[in-house]
Amino acid sequence: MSGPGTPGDVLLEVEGVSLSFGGVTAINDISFDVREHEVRAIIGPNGAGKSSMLNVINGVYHPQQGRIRFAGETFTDMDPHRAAKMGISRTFQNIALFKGMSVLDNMMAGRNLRMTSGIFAQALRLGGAEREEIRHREAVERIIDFLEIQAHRKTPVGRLPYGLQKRVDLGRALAMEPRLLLLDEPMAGMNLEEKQDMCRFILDVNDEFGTTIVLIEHDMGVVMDISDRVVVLDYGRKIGDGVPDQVRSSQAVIDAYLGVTH
Amino acid sequence: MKRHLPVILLCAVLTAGLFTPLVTGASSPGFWVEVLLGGLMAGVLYSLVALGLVLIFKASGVFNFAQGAMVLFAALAVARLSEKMPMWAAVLIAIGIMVLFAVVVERLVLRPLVNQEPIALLMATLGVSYFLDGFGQTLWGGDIYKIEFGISKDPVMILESLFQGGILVNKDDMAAALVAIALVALLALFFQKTATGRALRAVADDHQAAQSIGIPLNRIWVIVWSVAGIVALVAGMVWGGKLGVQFSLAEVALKALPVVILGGFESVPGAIIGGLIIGVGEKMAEVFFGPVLVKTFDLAGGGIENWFAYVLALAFLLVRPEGLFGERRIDRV
Amino acid sequence: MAIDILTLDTFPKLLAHHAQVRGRLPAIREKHLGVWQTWDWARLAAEVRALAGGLASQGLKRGDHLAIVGDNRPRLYAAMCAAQCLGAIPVPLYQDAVAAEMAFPIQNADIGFAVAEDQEQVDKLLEILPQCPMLKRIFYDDPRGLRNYAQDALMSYENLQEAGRAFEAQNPGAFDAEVAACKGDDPAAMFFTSGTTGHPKGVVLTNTALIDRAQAAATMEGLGDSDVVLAYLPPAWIGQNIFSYAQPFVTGYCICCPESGETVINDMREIGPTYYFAPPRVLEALLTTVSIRMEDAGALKRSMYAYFMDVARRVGARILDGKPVGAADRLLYAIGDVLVYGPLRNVLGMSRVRVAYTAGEAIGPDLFVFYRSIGINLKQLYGSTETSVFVCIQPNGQVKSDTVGPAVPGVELMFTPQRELLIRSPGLFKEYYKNPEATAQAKDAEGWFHTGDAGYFDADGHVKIIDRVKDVGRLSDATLFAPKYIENKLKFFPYVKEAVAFGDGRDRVCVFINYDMEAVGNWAEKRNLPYAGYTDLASRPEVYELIRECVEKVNADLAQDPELTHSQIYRFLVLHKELDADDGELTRTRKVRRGHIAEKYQPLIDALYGGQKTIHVEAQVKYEDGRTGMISADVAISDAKTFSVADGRKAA
Amino acid sequence: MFYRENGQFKATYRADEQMLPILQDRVFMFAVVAFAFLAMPFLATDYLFLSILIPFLILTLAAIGLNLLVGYCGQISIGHAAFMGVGAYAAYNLVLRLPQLNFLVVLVLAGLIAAAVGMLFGIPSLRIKGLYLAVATLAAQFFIDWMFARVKWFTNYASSGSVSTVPIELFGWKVQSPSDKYLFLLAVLVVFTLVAKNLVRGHLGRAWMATRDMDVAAEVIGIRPVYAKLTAFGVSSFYCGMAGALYGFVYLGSWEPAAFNLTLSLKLLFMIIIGGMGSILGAYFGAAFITVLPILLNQIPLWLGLSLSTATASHLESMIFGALIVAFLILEPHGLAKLWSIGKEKLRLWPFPH
Repeated sequence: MSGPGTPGDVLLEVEGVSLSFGGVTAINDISFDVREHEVRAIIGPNGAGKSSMLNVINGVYHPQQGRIRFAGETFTDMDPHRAAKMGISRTFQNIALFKGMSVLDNMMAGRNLRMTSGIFAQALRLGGAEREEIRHREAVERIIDFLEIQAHRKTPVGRLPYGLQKRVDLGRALAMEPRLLLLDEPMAGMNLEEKQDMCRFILDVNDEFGTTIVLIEHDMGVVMDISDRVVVLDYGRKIGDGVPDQVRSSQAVIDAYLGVTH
Repeated sequence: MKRHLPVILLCAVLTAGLFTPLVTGASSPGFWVEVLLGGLMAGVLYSLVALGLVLIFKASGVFNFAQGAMVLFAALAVARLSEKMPMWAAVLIAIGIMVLFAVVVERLVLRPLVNQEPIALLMATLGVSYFLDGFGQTLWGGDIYKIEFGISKDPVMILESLFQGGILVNKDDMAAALVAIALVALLALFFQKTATGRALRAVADDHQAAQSIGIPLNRIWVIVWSVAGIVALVAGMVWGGKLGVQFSLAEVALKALPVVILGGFESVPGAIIGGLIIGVGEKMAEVFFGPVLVKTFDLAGGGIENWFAYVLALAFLLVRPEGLFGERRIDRV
Repeated sequence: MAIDILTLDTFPKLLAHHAQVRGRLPAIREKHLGVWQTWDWARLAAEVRALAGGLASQGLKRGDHLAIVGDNRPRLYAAMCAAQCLGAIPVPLYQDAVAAEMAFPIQNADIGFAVAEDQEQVDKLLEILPQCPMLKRIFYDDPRGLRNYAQDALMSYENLQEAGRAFEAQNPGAFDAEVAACKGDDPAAMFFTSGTTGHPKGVVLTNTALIDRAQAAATMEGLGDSDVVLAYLPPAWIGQNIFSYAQPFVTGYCICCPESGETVINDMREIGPTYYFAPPRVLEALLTTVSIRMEDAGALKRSMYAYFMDVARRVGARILDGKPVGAADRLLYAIGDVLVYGPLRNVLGMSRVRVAYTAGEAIGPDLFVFYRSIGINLKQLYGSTETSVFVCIQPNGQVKSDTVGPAVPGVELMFTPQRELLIRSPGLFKEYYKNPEATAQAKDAEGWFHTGDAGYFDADGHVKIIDRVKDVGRLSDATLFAPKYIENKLKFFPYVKEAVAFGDGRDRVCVFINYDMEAVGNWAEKRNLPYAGYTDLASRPEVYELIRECVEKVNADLAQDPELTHSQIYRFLVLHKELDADDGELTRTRKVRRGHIAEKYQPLIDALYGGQKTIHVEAQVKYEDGRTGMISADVAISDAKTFSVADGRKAA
Repeated sequence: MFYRENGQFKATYRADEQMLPILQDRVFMFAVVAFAFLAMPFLATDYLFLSILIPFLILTLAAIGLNLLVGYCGQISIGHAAFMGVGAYAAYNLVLRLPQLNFLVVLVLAGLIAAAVGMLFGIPSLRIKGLYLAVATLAAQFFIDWMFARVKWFTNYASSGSVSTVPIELFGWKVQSPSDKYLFLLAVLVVFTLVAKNLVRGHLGRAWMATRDMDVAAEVIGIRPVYAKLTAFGVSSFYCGMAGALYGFVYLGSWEPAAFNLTLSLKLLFMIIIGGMGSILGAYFGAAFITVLPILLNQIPLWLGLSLSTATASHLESMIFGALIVAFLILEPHGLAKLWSIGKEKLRLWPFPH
């Protein structure tokens, strides 16, 4: 039985994926899997190919080799829209919010896939269209409540402090009600308190909605505490994979980390 | 290879189009060459204006919609000044004015708008061009003026030996072409050999890098805009000399847009070759393809050259967005 | 609108009444998920019914106590009433209390059931479970984060109501029987008063007491079911509970719960309450933000503001009291109302306020007059938990800043020779729970309640409170020493947050001062005077200068009152840390615990009287996250100018 | 200052998401509209109608259209006058060839045809951005100009190449007098302003803005760029198409191909820059500004008693436009609309500065 929070069977499988930009190899023959409901971390020094890995998973980049199995379907290259449709959502390392829009609208945009009323219905805001809007507004409000950003609902995201923007970014991803949530350095550039909050939210998400989470971080510290299993990348190669303690004690990992400075 | 196929096809079609009149005998070789030369002539001028665009784009990432206005302005300046003083003096003063203009633009437009998104900058240059049009015509007057180089306009026959009937060309056209070519060569030298030139290229590649090797961006902008201004001046004179200095110059100069699209925004050779392609292309299309259109669709006259350049550029955009010589980039997340 | 409180003598009956006569009118609104979710009276009654069933099914019986821990939430108020339906007694506890502080009430009232707002509160209760074996069941409103809690003491609000409906089905009529069985003189609720010393006492209040007082005040102010109240203070404080539970149940008006702590100001603007209660410190904080925000305004705006506030100070209050005012001034005030007062009321969220009370501590005249002058009918109220709040209220038109008004109908007042105020009223508490001797001390044979407050009747028969009787001391020269009175006079300055005066049995008066971080911090920035934090700024000579001015103004003022002229302040120091309830230096209602402070800071007091210029201190502080740390600092001590009666007149 | 928002709380999402959530705004807006419909027709002179109000209303409609594309979806176009042209010629031919058609139907059809053409020329936007797109739209401009000038069928073989229209009749109402024309246009504008407002606050509008602000992120959360951009082009051209038809039938009456040239395109662009990118209200401000400024430029010298040749006036005009564009881009990139909303905020917070 795999209720929310308890890891279940494999949801995502990455098999021998390689990616290079004009000769430069970003990812080199990487394989790993992610189980339902688990928090899976991909760590590694900067430039280890972590972000590229995410971008491959949700189809922003197209790998030259390898394939991806998600929810039983196999892809040689995903495309972002299909990924979104299948329930993969993500946040961005350097917050990619919609600057010109309010917190609410940013998160409503996350519901776009689910909103179906036609252009004509919207133009005249016919009953159906309006009811749809309200239905989704309610869903979004629950997330706003969950992330404790009620006070900023109608503020343009540009005006929010960095930490809150990160939260809204997460909120937008959650608004998609994803099966798989990709977090690209969710704690980058945060102070200790903000990091603790973010950890809490990540765990709560995993816990309340049973969302499977893949997150990237470059510093081991925080991640080790909140993730069930960890993949370690270095220069595009996989140098470690397992539960935090195994990884922490692995020589290859230690070397890789001694090599880099923080 | 797969990526290049459409481009190759497109080029093939163009070349085919270029030679059909000869093959089908729709035109006498002599006339064909005349048209070709005419096209090249116009092309050289397009290249000149396009060159200005490319310089500015390389250095400041700004797409200078005002290039046309600059051409008009410079031409007007020379035309009106040369009424009161010797040509060389007029040109010198005009150059001075264009440099001054560059300084003003850098101060009042570029600096405040630094690292805004390109669209904003494009619109700003739109504003500049409007201002310049108005200003130029208030300052110098809005009528049609002549620029006299003292080169006779009477046509000469050349290559009678090759084609029966020979080919008609105007001396001043020749002169203009030569001037233009000379200028292009000069710029090429400037970019390859001089320190500033190399600096400019550095900026184009990477602003941070440029600053790190100790070049104040602002000065670079001034230089680039000045150079562009001088290029515009030359273009304006050549052109003005040909069809008289008037408002339409600004419109004609718009043709530089498709040219750079074709050649790629950041490539000097691209600008030149693009210019020639467009010049020849639209002339040929006008002369040989136009009548066919008119006949088949019963049009009220041809005038294809009004849009040919743009549609051609559009076609290129669709098959090769980065242009002939531009390099493509992947945007990271 | 007056209702018959003889037949409707309990809150459950009142609820039923409202559900019947105004079932469709709003009873409770809560801003949740971005909009004001509304329960009308019928809905509230239904919620309560299901809840009562649930509680009964879980074994809550007549006379049991039900702890209610959390912020203002409709479901928690419903729980209060549900308990009362069963004849059980709800005991609201402060939601910001630390776990340890919750242990005592639960043990004292052997509370077996608790309704907690959320995970935070649940965690606290679970933490003290070992000390409190009697606590059998904990019900929670917000399930967030509690999914994986295994403890079988826990039960969610939804499940509780489910159980309730099932229970109702099995024993039909049980609910109504229980409700009918409740009588007016049954206990309705128990409030723990965090006494300034010793353990808190559980004040037991009967239905009649609360309902009678609520009714009396409501009649006096003409409150009706169209009124609106914002519930934003801790519901465990009677000062909130009477306005957000007892009175709405009597008058049928609507209470509104803010969305979250950070949104209160905004939510108040949206709701625009018609009936408002705020202790002076809240009004103070509001005014401070007003003045700070005005300082950022352009010169023109500032002078306009200054000018019209001046007009208001001159005539505003008089106009509000309906006293005669010249036509010219009326016109000016009208203009001011368009340009300043109206907008100000709007941004403060007070445009619709008909009646506003302040109570709990003395209020500064400037502060008090400010609100009245911009047309907000702010009045003083005197009362306490033991008296169901409403003892004295200033009637419209007879409002002064230094009295608390005459007795509310139904109340008898009397002063002892020691100037202690005694009260007899239908609103008096039944007893201190399980504390007969304390009860006996407080309530004598003739049923007089000894307030412990010292004061007297002024010329118009309004009550004037100066201090706590036990604190009223004597200087060594046997003249009167009323520390609270002095402290308040100091605290009326925006720069002074807290003050603690010493002098009983000594030759002269000295004080500790906490400056107001916001006001002084702003003042420092204006003078671009860099500072690291409270402690740093506290040691600055500039700040001492600033504070000294305040102290000397107070002295000049005291010099005028022959009784108190000897209580002028000779020396003072600015404390190196802010007094904090978490460190036991303030009560939960932010009253200074003088005794405790005196012990804790003995060295400082010695230094004050020992004539030293500075003294080094180290102190332990509790941080937000519960960690504790040490701070050490050199505290300077400064002398203040004092006045003879004569130059006191001049200076004032 | 005039705002009293206490008690204006929202108990339902419907109330919370209404167009003007604040009572005072609703009152104000209602007053304005009422004035425009009831008072204006009696107050305004024919001159005011013909040379200011009527062009203003039509240009506003067009500006709203362009703003939907440029301001909301972030796709630049320097060729929108061409789509107005399409609308105008479409309407001309519809009326010419199907005289029995009600003009409202003609209007909508004209819009739809323009929309189709717009989407066609919008296709490049799927592959190219910014400057490149600008050129693509420029191509549209010149090609379409040329087409109407040369392909005789569009102008019904008129020798001069210029076409002239018959007055509109709606259900027996001859829209002929200036005030009739004004009322007709006003009605159309009000309706389509509401439509635009609804679109931008619906999920389509959010898709547009998302694409504008951060296209990669938009795609990642499942917004199809193809869909967002093409709908934007479509709707925007629909508006311009209708505006074009009205411009031709109601304002010009008869016109030659040059009526919808690049200059008009740029004017539209200026309207939204000055008025405010990404704001419906901005379209109104921009249109008003652009219509009134030239007239002022002609009038002011007269008032000052010095005479200015029309040429110099027009040169001055373009100078001032140019300067204003740059000034706005630097000082207030969101134009007059932004200034307006700032002012509004100040009134709401009055007497506080922020």
